[in-house]
Amino acid sequence: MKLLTCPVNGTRPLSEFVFGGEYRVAPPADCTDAEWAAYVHNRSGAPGIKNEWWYHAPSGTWFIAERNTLTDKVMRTYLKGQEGSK
Amino acid sequence: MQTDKFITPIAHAFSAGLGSWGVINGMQVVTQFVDKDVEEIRKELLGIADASFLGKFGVKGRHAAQWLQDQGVDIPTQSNSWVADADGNLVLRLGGSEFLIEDAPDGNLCEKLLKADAKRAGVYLVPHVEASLVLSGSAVQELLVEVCSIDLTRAALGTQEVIMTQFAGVSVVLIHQDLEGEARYRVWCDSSYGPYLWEFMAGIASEHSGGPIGVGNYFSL
Amino acid sequence: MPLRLLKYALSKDYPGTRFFKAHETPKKSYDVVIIGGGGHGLAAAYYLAKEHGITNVAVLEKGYIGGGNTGRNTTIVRSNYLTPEGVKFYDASVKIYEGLSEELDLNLFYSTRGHFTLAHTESAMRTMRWRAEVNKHVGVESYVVGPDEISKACPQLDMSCSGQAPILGALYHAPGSVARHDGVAWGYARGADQLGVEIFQNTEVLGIDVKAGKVVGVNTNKGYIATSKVLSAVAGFTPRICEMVDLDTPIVIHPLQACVTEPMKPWLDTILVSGSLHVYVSQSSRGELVMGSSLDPYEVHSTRSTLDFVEGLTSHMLDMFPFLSNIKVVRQWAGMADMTPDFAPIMGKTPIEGFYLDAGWGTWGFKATPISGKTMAETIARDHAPDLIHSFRLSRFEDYELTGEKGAASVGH
Amino acid sequence: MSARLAKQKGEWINRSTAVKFSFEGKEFSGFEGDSITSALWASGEQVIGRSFKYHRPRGILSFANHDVNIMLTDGMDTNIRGDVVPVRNGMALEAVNTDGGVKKDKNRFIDSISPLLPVGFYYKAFHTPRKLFPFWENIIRKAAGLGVVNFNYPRILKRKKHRHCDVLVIGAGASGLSAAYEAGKSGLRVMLVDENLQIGGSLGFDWGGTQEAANLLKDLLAKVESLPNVEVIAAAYAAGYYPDHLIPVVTADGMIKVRANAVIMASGAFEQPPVFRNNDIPGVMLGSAAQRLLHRYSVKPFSNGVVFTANDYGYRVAQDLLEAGIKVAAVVDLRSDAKDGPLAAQLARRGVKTISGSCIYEVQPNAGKTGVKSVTVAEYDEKLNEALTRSKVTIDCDGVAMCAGWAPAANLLYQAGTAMRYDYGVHQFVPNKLPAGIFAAGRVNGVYALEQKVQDGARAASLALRHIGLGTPELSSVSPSNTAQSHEYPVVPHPKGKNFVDFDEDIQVKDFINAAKEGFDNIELMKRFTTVGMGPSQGKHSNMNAIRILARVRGVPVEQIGTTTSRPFFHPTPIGHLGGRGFHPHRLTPLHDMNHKLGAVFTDVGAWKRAAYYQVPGLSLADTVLAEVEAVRTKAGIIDSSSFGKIEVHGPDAALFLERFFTGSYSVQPVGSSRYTMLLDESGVVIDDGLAHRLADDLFYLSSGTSNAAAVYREMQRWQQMWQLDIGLVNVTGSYAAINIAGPLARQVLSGLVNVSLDESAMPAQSICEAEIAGVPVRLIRVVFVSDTTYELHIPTPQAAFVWERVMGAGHALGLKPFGTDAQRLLRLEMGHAMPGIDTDGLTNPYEIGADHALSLDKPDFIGKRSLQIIAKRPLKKILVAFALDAGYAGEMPFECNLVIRDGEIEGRVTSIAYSRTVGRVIGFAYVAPDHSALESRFQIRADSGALVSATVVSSHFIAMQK
Repeated sequence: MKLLTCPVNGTRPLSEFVFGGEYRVAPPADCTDAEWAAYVHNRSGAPGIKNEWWYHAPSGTWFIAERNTLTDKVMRTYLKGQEGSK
Repeated sequence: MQTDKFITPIAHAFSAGLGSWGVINGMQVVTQFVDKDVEEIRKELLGIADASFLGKFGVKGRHAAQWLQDQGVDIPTQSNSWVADADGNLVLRLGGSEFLIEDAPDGNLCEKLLKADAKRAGVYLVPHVEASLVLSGSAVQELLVEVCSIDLTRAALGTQEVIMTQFAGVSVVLIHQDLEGEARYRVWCDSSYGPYLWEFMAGIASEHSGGPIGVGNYFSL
Repeated sequence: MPLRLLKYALSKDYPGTRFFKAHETPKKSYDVVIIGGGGHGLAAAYYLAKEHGITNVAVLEKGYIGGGNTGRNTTIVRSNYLTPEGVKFYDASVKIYEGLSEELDLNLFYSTRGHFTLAHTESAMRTMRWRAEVNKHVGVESYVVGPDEISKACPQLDMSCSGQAPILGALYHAPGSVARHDGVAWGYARGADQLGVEIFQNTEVLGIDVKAGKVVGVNTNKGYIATSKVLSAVAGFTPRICEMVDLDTPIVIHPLQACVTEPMKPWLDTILVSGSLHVYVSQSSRGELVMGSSLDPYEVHSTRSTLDFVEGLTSHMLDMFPFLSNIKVVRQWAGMADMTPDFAPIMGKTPIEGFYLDAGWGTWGFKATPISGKTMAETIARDHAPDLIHSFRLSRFEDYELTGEKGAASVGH
Repeated sequence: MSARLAKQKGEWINRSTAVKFSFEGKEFSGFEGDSITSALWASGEQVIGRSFKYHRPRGILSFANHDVNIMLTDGMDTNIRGDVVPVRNGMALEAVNTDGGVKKDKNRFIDSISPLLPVGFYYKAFHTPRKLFPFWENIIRKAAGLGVVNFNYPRILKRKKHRHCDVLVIGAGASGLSAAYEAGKSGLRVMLVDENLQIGGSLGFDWGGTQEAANLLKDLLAKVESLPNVEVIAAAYAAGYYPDHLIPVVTADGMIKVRANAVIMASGAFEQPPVFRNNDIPGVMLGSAAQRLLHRYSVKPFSNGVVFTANDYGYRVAQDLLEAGIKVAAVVDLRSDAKDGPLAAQLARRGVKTISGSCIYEVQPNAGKTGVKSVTVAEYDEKLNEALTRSKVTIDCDGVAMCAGWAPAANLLYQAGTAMRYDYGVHQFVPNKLPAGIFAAGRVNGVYALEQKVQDGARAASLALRHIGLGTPELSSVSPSNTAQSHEYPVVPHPKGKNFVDFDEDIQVKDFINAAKEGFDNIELMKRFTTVGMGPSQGKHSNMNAIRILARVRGVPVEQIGTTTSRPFFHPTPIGHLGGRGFHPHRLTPLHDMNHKLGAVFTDVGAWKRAAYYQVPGLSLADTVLAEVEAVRTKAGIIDSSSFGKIEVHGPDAALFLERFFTGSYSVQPVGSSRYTMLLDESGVVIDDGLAHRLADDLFYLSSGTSNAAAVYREMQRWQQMWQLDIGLVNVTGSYAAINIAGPLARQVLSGLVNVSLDESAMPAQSICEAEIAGVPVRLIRVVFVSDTTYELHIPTPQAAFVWERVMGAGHALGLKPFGTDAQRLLRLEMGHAMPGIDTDGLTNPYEIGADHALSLDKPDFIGKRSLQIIAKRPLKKILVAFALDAGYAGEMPFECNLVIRDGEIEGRVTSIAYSRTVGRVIGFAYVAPDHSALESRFQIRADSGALVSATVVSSHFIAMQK
């Protein structure tokens, strides 16, 4: 099983985590209906490095993982709001 | 089973009539499962005991650390670490801003804290009624490697580290204690999972000639 | 022994004509370029040639034909979906499948075995009942059966699932079948090739040339191909192709894993699915148990295997069939599944003129191979999607008109 | 006729303990430590199995856990591998896949009609006419498969353990032992695993007539054993490689999931058979198989054998045979320059003739094809790849040892993502680029000579230590063996075929040529069409030759062909090991024992065990549920709702958080009151509902259904991460038990127990207060889910049983009865409450369930609001309505999910339906077209039989219809 490093709790097997999908920012509320529908439904599905939500279940920690969806390698993980820190 | 107000969450795992029940700290617990000598051997090899009767207190929030210090509680400075005070009360820092405090068998810190006024922004009480377990004995690693996928050998653990992980598919909080030369693993899990986790681990313990130890024998109360 | 086999015995030189020609260099232009030499792409090519007379078609395959999800699925064919649109569509597929061996003159081992979707919870029973009602309405033979009937069809099944999840009933689907997945791709390839379609293996699309909102050509590792019509039929790679034309879709890729045991003498005659235990299983004509589970829980564009998949799956297999303890798993593998939010495919035209999409097949593309080929061929030939696939159009997401197949497709196989 | 030799040095058998067993009805005996195959071979049995397709007699091929033609059944167990499974007393063995026994297999005729069954024959026949296919399929299905499964085989859940180490070494031959020792010297945790019952790898059997290997083994073993931090596990195979260096090691007892910081693959190589006619006759075996027989089991592979070699290894085998007193009739060497070399000279001194530049053209079997009579040797033209049959000679012999080369046991290397290249020096694939933390040593690296293997192991260990971060000096690389250990094309054509490449699947050379002719000239397509490598041995002895043949057919170098993908498992792995002892966590409410004592029958709701109903002797399930309902309607009922989700939202921004999270309005909600909560996702779909109880300006207590509780809390945490409001979220689901007391007498039951007034004015519907029962602090909530008068008590978990007993005691005289989730479903229906998940599906929006009232669209924002603005513009397609069947309806009862039909088309469906004794009607919820949703509208439900049942849209407050 793959390992993932929770920025608070350290390296754990993937079974301790819940995948929360890509980290996305919603368009402003005054966007067009089409823009909103695209935000709600569409995803950037092509492989590459993405920021994703992950949840460490035993501790209840949400964090962001920068992961290459092609190779499944995780570059780094951080708490939201602490992007700058390594 | 005598009716008192508090019952250990592990109770459902104890088949009726098994062992002798008693009230400790106001909670109904099994004070002894089998013959004391047998429990002593289990303790040496691989024992599992129910510590749910120990008083617990929790608080979280961005000012929780300060509030605890205001109450005169020594808190661990690092995230995910723990300290024991001179009386043996445990203070666990769960992540950065949440604390779990568990009394020593004869402690009453939690009662004091419960009475203190925690009502302020950034300090939130967290009720703690977890199943609280103790694992110990020379073969304890044999049990740990079956229920947990991370390395819990002493060499792999940081000093005073609090670990939040999963045991047999259940989220737990875990610490390792050295008490008078005896290695002890303390495990807390949601009370509703308590009976399951107890049964699973007690089963493995008995495969290694260990097993449950009554509260009375374990804590020399 | 069938007489047909005699011809091999009597021939000194085995009658070894190629299934399809070994084309190396594409022409400068084609009427239609199909990206993806899997079952879907090849079927679309076949029906374009056969039913619409469009034979100036190139099928471009990055690897070898049938090497993607066509060759990685667990070969189950069924039509017991949840929405009327889904049931009608897959039923049309089943009907073509039933005569496909004859049509393609290749034995696809299309074997109708009956298909049970087991329900272990009240809520699963509700979904089974719902599916049965919709199936019946559309004229598909599916109905809810009780434990007795399940036991009768599969006496080896532990109805209590080792006490873990007692079986309350099942959705029985009489037309449920299995088929040789490779054969489907090869048969369509041969059929298309004989009608003049050109199939290129080891040919990778590097870009799609779009001018003023219209497709004008395709860049490949074997040169530029001019064309006004491109079909993307590349399950698992759809987002990469769509990126080439700047088309956003809801598709994300999750691996779907499967595994197979050593061969044993046949004992499992039906196809069994358990949504609660995340298992589907059938026994192949080679005697292997072919088993799969639900999707991997997160996005990865790779076909790596995981241990937790096979641990979970086999644990549930033991719940259902306790006597398999010492039967051995030989091999595990994975495919990459195009997942959509409503678990229904995305088919038809797109905002880019001349760019057609056959995608979003999730874990259930194999069973749609013939009908997707047929309907996509029609869509391309007439530049208009037939009614049968209207509910699967890409624009349904913008329209908030999703086609909810999740209840029938999540571990549905 | 016994083939057992006198005691050999290092043998694995224990001659003092005999083992008695039977094979195909005949009694045999072997020694403890024998494998099934060695015991049979020692007793002169050479036909131990039949091949899969042609039913040809088969004996030993590899003796290395891929002798797939020797699979046996011993009554209970099947597909037992004779080459590696130890023989046990009382085994009653039979070969799998025969009709009438291995000797007289009735299917052996298939061998003679094999021309009818060319490669891929099954694709080309049996399908026309369509009607006949099931007939043929039935025959083919029965012919396929190996052993017969015994349905009484016990369910065995093997133990699974996790282990962590710094360096895992796979393979305990010369290079593996050396690697483990060198790595172990660092003091780090080293694990060394080997699949064989005893460690040593080829050092234990490949002696070449000298003691060098045995001495080296002794030396390396002593070194490794001197290091306490090196753990050596024999009889344990590394079953696969998974990301982040997770390697399941399978032993007889279970599975050890090893997580290593670095992995050294010293997994050796599989010997590959040369391909010639009748290379499958029993008695023809790999050289290494002959050596294993000799040295491990002290069994003669044959008495008078020919060694057919294409490398120097054959000469080592010949020396070992001679040492054991076996006659070597000749060494036939495919290489033209062999006979003048020193190895040939050594053999010549012992009287063995070397025939170089020659091949075995064919084996002449004895009459029953059960053994070797002689071999025909012919000159071999390496350039033309032809046997020059004009010069053939026949040599009498009873066995052949085959040594044509090796294929690396690189399965795990491939799985780890190693890029391999074909090395033309050793004619073998070797690692080119290794992934981080993965190292290779020994034969997988193309290194064969003893001293070099030891060096290569040390080199790999130093790299592994450097990877972990130790400043170990980097050792220079070890050059691969200087003479080719593998022949580049050990394939002898024969017009009559039966020159087997894949012994699992009976695939001959011509099958590959024909497959290529038909267009299957890509290695993956060829694999799929011919099924090469798809049998239980997974290509261990066949893939390399298949690649060589395809390269030859296509006229390209081997490396352009590439290899097929390697997948787990290295060896087929039992389901009982993989499935093993798993975890099935479940949650019990603190009232579990109480429920149990009252006769509760439990149902799974998520991980929870909830009481579905309380069994009453002599009462049917339906009547039991109706009686529970009746108690609530006429007196009082009590239900354990402890599994409900319970979340506290603390802090100055608590109301704001709720406003953003749910659809409703909470900022002005009075303290002490409860309000409905509905959660949408961003696309406007209904996810969950529940109640928000305000305990203070800055404290909300949320309760929700059981199934979504964990997910809802998780989502709250996530949105809080984004919003960063001044709140604190506390999940108290497990901290509080919950009990509902419902019914007209509920107030009476509780009034004597609680320390607060329960008067309507003090405690109206939708209110909450903190109270005490017998000194236990509780949260007391007035809810309306199952009846107008319902009190919900939230009690600290450890005191729940105490309070439950008090309430039961107080209610006893009033007729208080427990009720379960079944009754609850009907009760809530009577009250007109739709339930997410039952009356909604994964795409339902709030308008479709008529929940417009729950939407505060004038709020700045809430999750899903923007989507609702879009949805609101679109015509509604369906809407949930409450309905009743006609009073006195006595026809066929419709069920949930029966369809609503109008003009023969689907209009909607029933989501809930039940007979309500309270109302005296069949009531329910259904989706209908908005045009037909007005009160009193009529619609038709199609019942199971197809009968249409009329229903009327009614007000959802069914209880008001009460007679």
